[in-house]
Amino acid sequence: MRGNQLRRIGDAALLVALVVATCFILIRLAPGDPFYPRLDDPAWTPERAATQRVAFGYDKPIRIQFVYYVSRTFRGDLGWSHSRNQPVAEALASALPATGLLVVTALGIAFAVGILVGAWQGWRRDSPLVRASDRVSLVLLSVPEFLIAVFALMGPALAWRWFPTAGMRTPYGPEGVLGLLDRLHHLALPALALGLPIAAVVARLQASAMREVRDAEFVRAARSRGLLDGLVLRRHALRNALIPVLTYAGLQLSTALSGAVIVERLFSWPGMGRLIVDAVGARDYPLVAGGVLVAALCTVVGTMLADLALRWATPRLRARA
Amino acid sequence: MTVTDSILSVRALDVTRPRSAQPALQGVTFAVAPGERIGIVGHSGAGKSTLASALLGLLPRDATLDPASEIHLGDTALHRADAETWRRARGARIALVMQEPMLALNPAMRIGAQVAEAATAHGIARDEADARMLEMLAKVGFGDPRAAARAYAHELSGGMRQRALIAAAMLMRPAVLIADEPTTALDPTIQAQVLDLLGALRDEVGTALLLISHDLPLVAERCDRVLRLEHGRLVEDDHADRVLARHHIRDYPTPSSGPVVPRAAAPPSAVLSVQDLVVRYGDVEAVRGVSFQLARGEALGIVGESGCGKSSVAHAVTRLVAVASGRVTLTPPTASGHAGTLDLLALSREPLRRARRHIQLIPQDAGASLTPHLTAEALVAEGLEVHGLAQGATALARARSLLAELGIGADLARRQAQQLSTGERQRVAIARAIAVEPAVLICDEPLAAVDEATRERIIEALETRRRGGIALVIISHDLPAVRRLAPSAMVMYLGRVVEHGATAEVLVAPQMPYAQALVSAIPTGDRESSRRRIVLHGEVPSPAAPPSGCAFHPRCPHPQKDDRCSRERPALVPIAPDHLAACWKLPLPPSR
Amino acid sequence: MMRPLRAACLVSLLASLCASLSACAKPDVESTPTGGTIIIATAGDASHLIPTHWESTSDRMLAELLFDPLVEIGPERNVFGDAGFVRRLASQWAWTADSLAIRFTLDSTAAWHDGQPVVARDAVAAFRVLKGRFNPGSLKTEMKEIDSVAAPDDRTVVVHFSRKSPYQLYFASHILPIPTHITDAIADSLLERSAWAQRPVGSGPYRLARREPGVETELVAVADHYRGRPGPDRILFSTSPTAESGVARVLSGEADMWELLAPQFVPEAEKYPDVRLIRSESFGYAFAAFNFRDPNDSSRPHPLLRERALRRALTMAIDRERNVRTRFGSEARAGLGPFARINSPADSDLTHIPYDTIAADRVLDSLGWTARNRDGIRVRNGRPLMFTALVPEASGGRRAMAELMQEQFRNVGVDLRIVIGDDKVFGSRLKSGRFDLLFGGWGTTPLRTSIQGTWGSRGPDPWGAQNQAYYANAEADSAIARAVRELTPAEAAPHYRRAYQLIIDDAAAIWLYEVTEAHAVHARLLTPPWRAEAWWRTIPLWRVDPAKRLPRDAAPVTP
Amino acid sequence: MTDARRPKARLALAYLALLTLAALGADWIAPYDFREQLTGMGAQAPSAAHWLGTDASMRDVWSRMLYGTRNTLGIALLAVAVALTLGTAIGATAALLGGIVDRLLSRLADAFLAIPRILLLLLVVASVESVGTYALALLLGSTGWMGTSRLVRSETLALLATDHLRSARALGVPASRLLRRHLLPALVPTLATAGTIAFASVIPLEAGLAFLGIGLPIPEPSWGNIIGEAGGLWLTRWWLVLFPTLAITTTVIAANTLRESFQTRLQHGIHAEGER
Repeated sequence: MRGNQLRRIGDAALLVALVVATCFILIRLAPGDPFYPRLDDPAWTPERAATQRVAFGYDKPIRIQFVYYVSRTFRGDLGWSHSRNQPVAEALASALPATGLLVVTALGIAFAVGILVGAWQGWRRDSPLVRASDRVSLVLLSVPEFLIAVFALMGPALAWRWFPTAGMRTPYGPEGVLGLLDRLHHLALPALALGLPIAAVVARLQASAMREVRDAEFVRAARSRGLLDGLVLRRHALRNALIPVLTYAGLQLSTALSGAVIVERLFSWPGMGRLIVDAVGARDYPLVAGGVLVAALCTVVGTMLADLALRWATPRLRARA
Repeated sequence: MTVTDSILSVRALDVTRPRSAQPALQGVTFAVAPGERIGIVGHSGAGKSTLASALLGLLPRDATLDPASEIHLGDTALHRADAETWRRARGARIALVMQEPMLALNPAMRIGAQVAEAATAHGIARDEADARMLEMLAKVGFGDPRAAARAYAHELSGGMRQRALIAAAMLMRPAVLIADEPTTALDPTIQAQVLDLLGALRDEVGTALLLISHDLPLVAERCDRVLRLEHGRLVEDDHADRVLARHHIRDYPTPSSGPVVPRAAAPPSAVLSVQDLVVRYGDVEAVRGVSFQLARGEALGIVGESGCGKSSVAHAVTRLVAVASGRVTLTPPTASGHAGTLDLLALSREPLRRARRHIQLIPQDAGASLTPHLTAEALVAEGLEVHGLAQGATALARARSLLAELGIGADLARRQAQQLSTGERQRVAIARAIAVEPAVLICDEPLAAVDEATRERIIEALETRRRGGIALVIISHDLPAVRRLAPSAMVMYLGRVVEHGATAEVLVAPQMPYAQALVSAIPTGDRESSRRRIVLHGEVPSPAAPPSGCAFHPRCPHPQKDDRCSRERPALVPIAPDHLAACWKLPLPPSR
Repeated sequence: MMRPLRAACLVSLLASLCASLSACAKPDVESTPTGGTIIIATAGDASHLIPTHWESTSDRMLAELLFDPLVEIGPERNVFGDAGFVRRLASQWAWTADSLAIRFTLDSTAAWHDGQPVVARDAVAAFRVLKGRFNPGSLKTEMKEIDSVAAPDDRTVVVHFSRKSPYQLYFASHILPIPTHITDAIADSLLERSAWAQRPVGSGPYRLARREPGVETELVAVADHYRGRPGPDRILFSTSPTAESGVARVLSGEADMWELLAPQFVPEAEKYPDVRLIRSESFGYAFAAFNFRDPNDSSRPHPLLRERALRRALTMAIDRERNVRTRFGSEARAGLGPFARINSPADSDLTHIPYDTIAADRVLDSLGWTARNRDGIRVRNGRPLMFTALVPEASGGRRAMAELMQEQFRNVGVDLRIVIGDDKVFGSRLKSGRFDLLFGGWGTTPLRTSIQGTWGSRGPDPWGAQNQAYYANAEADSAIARAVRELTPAEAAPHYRRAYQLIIDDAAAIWLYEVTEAHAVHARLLTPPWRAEAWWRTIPLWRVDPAKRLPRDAAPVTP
Repeated sequence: MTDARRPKARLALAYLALLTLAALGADWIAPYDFREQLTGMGAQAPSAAHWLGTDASMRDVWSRMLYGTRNTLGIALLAVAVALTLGTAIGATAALLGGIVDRLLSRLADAFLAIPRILLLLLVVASVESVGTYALALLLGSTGWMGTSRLVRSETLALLATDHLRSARALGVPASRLLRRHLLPALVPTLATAGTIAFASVIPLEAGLAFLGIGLPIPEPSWGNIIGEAGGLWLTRWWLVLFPTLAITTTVIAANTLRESFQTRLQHGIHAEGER
């Protein structure tokens, strides 16, 4: 048992090490550095570029840079962001809560809606309503997510003015309870745009798991004991049908973060996705590397949480831990 | 018997399944008196399980009950009842025990909760239900009911799971209990325990028992009346003895009654020799020092319950699992007649691959041993090709003729394995193994899950090969089959051989108490013999932590066992010519 | 990823003064302060806030709201002498007798946001940092003209110039003093990352209240500013990651202004009665410059494009008017030459190479490009007539032009391969000269002398410093040299005109377009006449229409 | 491969076949060349002359959609091929070699999975000079192998543990033949599933990248870059967004339908692994 845990910790450490290395290698795939002259911007002279190059250590051989990068990263120092002129850690710390709120809400919506709808679909099987909702979820999971965000922005936000188009709150808006409502109002659209496609995937997964569990022997056994239908559903079917969904849940943090890159851009949400895309644009490598690393670590943690949830739902796995 | 006397009466029960041409059940009519024990037998697909489902109102979605059918449970006309009436009857007045206890228990829910809900579903308060649940768990044989209530299904053994399901079914003291193949998935010694438990509970509560099984002797032993279904129709409804009498000789050979293959005089040299074989999986020692020798044309049966290490022996000898220690030598006959001995465990990859030609395995669940996307003939021809015995069309032709011998026609031979039935696949697997003409053929449960006709064909084919000089190892818990095929036999318990000798001795008059219990656990259909049955208590211990001394001592029914049994391990010693056994209390007087 | 023409056009040499402020011309808008909160949606965020380190227009905008200069250029955008210049930190100025220095007297009421008075040393320090090693180089040209800055006493700043020039005051206007009572404790090399640089104490009409880099920056009015309290109480600069979202914010009323509306948004924005579009001419122009050097070896001339006839033929193949119309409708005009109309309205009657595909075909035939390959591309000696265009990803307009031109070139049998490069790719190819056609854009300033660097032959600084395509014409050089030396606009004009005509006739580039800038401003804002070169300078004069106040206008200002 | 009795799967196959025909026949079907610029102000709404309108450079959108089908499908198929090859190689290697190699490769796949894919692509794209058609397909493929490798690894492990491989080994079948005859063909349904998953994810991803400004060289059209070239035009020029969206969505629906049909056939628990 202890060996197993050690192994798991070792795996996690190896994973983090690989993420760190991958970030560096991907960013530095091509030679060069972020400091180069720009045609449109006479402010960026070759002299300036040279100074910056030295200041940020890009004049060193790439191997040395890698060593610096790794040792600094493990000391928790993510470097200085030249595009924002602030420490990378600070930039990330200010963006992380916003992304956390968005992604957690979106995943909350996705799993709540997905599990409820999917469980209902799987339990009810063939009714026109089930078939219709199944079509809707198929379409939702097939439309590119960025287009869902675009349509959400065009319709409900801009054309009908139901929702604000940007930011996390109304600047200088109300405080207290009204302030909370205002934040929810801002959160609703991006979270839905991000969450609904995932909800569709979850619903389909849940529905098929439910259809399988519905025919399971132990469900029949429960019925043979004279249990009410609702109880059979809740107590016996749902929990076991959750297992494939939970298996899948760990990966969804990565999907949601991926989606957040575009949703945050469109809705001016001050989060990580937007930060990283801006940083890629500015070739702010320390910021990109830090952002990707944090995103990847979030995914790793998310996967672990999903794993714990899976253990909760599957006593057999718990025993093996 | 009239309807009013009966607790359950069924009239003209018709169930149709629109997707299949034939009705699942047709005009089934019978009645059950209170407390009566009724056996329902028939081949798979005869409609036994559909009948059980229909009686519980749990027919699968694609099946429909004909409106003219009648099901009366006491004075309730269930066929006219609404869903709520059905629900109230289920679990309270008519209950079900299903075949696969692992599948029938919710893996994510504690045992206690699942048992207790049989009561809460019928309006019993939580506390009361829990009390009843604990009481019932104790009654079905859980030593510590509270601990059992907290357990999950995967933490229990198969027998205990089935006991838990029985507890749930009997909790409301139903008038009718339907047990659908309740012991098919269990080991023989556990089977007897569970059936005894069912019988005892029935006697106590007065529940009518509907025992569904494919095993006529088993049903005949335990029931008053037997109903036999064929293609959805009730074809026989008679006293158990009379039904058994009509079918006994032809279909159901028993260990003590069937023919026994005589043993040839000890041959001079062994083809296969196994010495002190040990196999470990992690901490578990699955095989703990097994030795045997096998000569040309000889056959050895290995019997024992699941987990005793029989399959591990097969896999170790064929080097499909790593061997911890021991020695396995193979002396294949060569063209010149001279025997070159191969140290199987020392062979490197390529020599081993070539040596495999001489030692072939028909694995357990032979159906799964065929690569699904390849055709039957290709699979059989493959062995010929990779060992250079024949190529291309020649190989295919030989494969086809071999398959034909086993009753697989040219049509079937061209099908992919996944398109064949279980029995057909079983035969293809056998053809595949014998095609390369091995010196040794190891069959792991060759007769599991095949119908009568196939069974005969397989036995015949194996018998022919043996007579042709192949040495056979038959691993099975089908004792009658072993008796027919193998002149010598070996009983294993927890990784060790406990009795070994001529089949006529070992499987007819076993000496070691475990072997005795094992042999006696096989249903014969004879109610008298069932009274003499040795029913073991307790579960098979985990191979990871076998008991000290004689591993069997905690379950041993022998009246004279002493603490030597728990301290020292008895060696396998000769107790008679050509008969070895491992027991401190031997030689013993013959048990019968 | 950004920095399109817009960013460029206001860059560096751009200096302009907000004349109107306290001293001079009366603003159109009544100056009764109504306070209020103005939200300005911007495309990019500043990376630096201090005036010695700005790199982009966003930086500069904030720096100039937080810090005051000594003097500022007036709305007439005159750069010669001191006509129209207005007072800021300096209440008066005078040239020394030798015309090589200007003596400024500081306004005695000028103070830093922390209450300390602004002193002469503050200007000396600013100049030292600007000129010093850690100067980003933004103001290289201007600072090169300044020899030294001295502070004979606390109230007097003397700026010494290295040579005589008509633009001395304009150069000096780029010095924005920094608070030495704070910065003296910080080494120049650490200034950029200092706490002060993150939360500057300045001398301008606004001070920094809150900042979240990359997201938003809140400025609040300095109530006791020496030039008087500015109009709006609070300005929130809020960065939008995409133009779409920024525009959407203004159209939905969540923001009061989107600084620069791309032409494709104009029709949509016009549908919203609450949104006012303010048009102004751009200081930038876009061009497709022919590379005069071999892309593979910049020490050799370009094997094909050195031929003037070929360049002219290629120019003739392009219907510039149509391209501009297709892409921009009426939101842009075809380019005139190496300058922006706003600086030289009188130069619009230059002679241009006409759009004439027949003539182009004829010339190409005559140059020996007669054979065609399977794709219809002209071939000479087995070599297809193929060019690579280098286009910056960030500029949708230039990208569109490249695409339109690709097809027009194909019609005369020329294969144009387009390489869309992001900043790094674009920058590195630019540096190494790896392109045939450079889709560039220059931002110009009221000072027209930058043409020395952009189209002058490569030579001693500033000649040809930014001439990435290596255009060289001695005749044009000498015309430019004369223009730069003249002391009045009227005397300089004919020389500039001559230089422009020479460059156009040479087909140094295909002059693409000049956009009409559209600024989307909410109708609730009342603004004085727009300052095209630096619109933010009038912010202290903006007012919120009292009838259209919003809850945010009344929200208390955080201290 | 697919179950012919499933009408949905058949419909999906038919639709994909139709698209393929449209892609191959674009030269004959399209009324205009994909780069042909017509005279007039750019971006006209759909009309009788231009069924799907024109784009900013005054090109016929219907024609560009047809040629775009060719590019989009081509890129997607190529990317899928790359992802499947890489994924199969890595997954099968991990499963076959086991031990430390398995651990390393599995963690590598996890590491790639942990980085949101769009960021992964942005990172790579940011460091190369320009992206051509093949490079784009290669990139999309090389960032999409993880799902396949996981599937192949677990399926191979499952297959290695099956009785039929064990018994083929017991028969004395040499390793190469084992791989060729018994293992790889058995992976086909897994690969079909993985392929449809990859296909269904690559098409929207290509569009997403085009939306972020990373895409095919000008003037090559793809569904994604028709939307991308609408660049900020979506407020007014709906036809440049709507029609490619419809094409993308219907194609992905078809792919998802096929995948579900494959998955039903493939009994093993491949749920998850990201439907997109």
